[in-house]
Amino acid sequence: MNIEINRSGSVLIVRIQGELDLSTAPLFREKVEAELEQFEGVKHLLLDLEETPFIDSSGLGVILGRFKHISQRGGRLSAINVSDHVRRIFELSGLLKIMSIQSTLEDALNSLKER
Amino acid sequence: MNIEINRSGSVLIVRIQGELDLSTAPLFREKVEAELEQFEGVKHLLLDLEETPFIDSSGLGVILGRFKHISQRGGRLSAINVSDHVRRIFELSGLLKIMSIQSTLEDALNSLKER
Amino acid sequence: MDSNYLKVEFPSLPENVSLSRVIVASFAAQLDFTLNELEEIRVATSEAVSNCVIHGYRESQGRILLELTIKDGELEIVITDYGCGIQDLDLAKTPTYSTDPERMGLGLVFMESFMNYLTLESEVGKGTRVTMRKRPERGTNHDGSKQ
Amino acid sequence: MDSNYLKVEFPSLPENVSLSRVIVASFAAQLDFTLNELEEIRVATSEAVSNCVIHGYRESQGRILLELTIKDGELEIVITDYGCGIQDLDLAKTPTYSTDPERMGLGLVFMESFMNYLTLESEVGKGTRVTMRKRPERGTNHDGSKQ
Ligand SMILES: Nc1ncnc2c1ncn2[C@@H]1O[C@H](COP(=O)(O)OP(=O)(O)O)[C@@H](O)[C@H]1O
Ligand SMILES: Nc1ncnc2c1ncn2[C@@H]1O[C@H](COP(=O)(O)OP(=O)(O)O)[C@@H](O)[C@H]1O
Repeated sequence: MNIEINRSGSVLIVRIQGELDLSTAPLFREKVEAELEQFEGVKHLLLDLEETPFIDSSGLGVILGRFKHISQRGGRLSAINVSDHVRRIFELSGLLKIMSIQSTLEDALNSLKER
Repeated sequence: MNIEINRSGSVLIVRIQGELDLSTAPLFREKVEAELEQFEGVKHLLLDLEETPFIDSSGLGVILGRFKHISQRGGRLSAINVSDHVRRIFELSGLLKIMSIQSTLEDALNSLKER
Repeated sequence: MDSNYLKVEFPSLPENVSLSRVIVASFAAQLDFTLNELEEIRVATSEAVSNCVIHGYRESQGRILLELTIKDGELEIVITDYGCGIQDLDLAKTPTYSTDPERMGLGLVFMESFMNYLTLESEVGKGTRVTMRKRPERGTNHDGSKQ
Repeated sequence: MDSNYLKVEFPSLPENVSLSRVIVASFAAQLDFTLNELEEIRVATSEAVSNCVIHGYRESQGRILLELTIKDGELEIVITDYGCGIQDLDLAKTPTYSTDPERMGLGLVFMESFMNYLTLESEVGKGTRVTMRKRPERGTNHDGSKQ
């Protein structure tokens, strides 16, 4: 798995390339935490899951952990390019209550920067 | 694996969809033999390997067996859309001595119907 | 595919979780599962094997057994570790309950929702065994016979 | 990946040949093999497992053991059957020699060309074991150390 990170203002755009599970979750945590520490202006987290075919509860765990971190800064969590299967995992876990799924990068950025 | 068979004059065009190994070789043999029995005007065999990622020696064995059959009728063997890896298997096995690899379906049909 | 089996043993390394998903999905593909059902099987496997690695063996390393069977058109997955075991099975099965504050306590919930059958057996200090079964939805009538 | 192993047992069904390729390739991918090297490993595995099915057990059915190890950056594959065994090992290794007129006698040739190391052990009436090793070309210097 590989993690590609870009910033757009207060939004951290994280593109997960590969499967997010027990063995790859630590890399996600480290990379995202490093960015959050370095850039205090970053509030929101936008996950681009176009190249993420698989997420299990270990993956959900690190996503939730990062959400807890940004919500201390008043940040929110969005995802784009979510496959049907991954959407169902989000749904079942209740993560959809704290995460909004958007259709395009533009929509997601606009909705995150709104408030 | 699936086998798709078409005829063009004296040429039997066999498209192998999937891996050709010990478990799928019997289907290839049956389908091709059935055609050769039904259509005595068929002389040549043209393998379209666009959707054939894998062939091992069990696969080569059934191809060689069909070649022996058509060569009794004066037929020849060609292949198109051969991946680098499958080409190497053909090379190592010596099958290239009896099989010509062509770049396009047209080239292959022309060269087979030439004589 | 009438009947088949696959027995696998590997050490409790995080890298082997994805390997176990590949193995189970390729084996399961010998039955007529839809892509969606295969995804469900992949998640259930991932959760069970991850549990052996994280909870069963924690900081230590041990072996994990993955036993797959196809019988009468049904897939059975048995995943065994020889780790610390579970004190309270009912508590472990409670949704969102986890002994690890970093985790979501959803592993057993996913296994239960994605498979047709689940049992959890455990002995403290001896280890834990999860047994799961799943039958392809399509091609089976409600009495279990092939269409 | 420092070291890892995977032990697999399955019945000698033709369907399990492709399964064994998937398992070996996914395990081997933990080392830095190129796609081309992984293809070579797939062919070698396919040949060895097919031999157990066709020659080792012929019309009968038996179990096949597939043992994979990663150690010091090298992959080892050991494939064992408990079938009829081989009378004459030198003859068996001769290119194009086959006891089956329908086959090409190239299985052992492919295993030898695609892997760095091959041994064949057999006892008539007891079974046959093939041991193969391969090391990724890239990332290893000629003394075997990592670049
Ligand atoms: N193989 C196992 N060995 C020991 N304990 C386990 C095992 N599997 C599950 N458990 C216990 O059951 C609890 C719930 O498991 P689960 O629902 O998968 O959630 P999670 O893995 O997120 O904790 C775990 O926190 C753990 O205490
Ligand atoms: N596992 C095995 N059990 C019994 N005999 C074997 C086994 N593997 C190979 N042999 C013998 O060695 C011969 C050569 O094997 P191989 O080079 O793979 O070619 P092929 O499979 O085409 O015959 C086989 O024909 C068979 O007689």
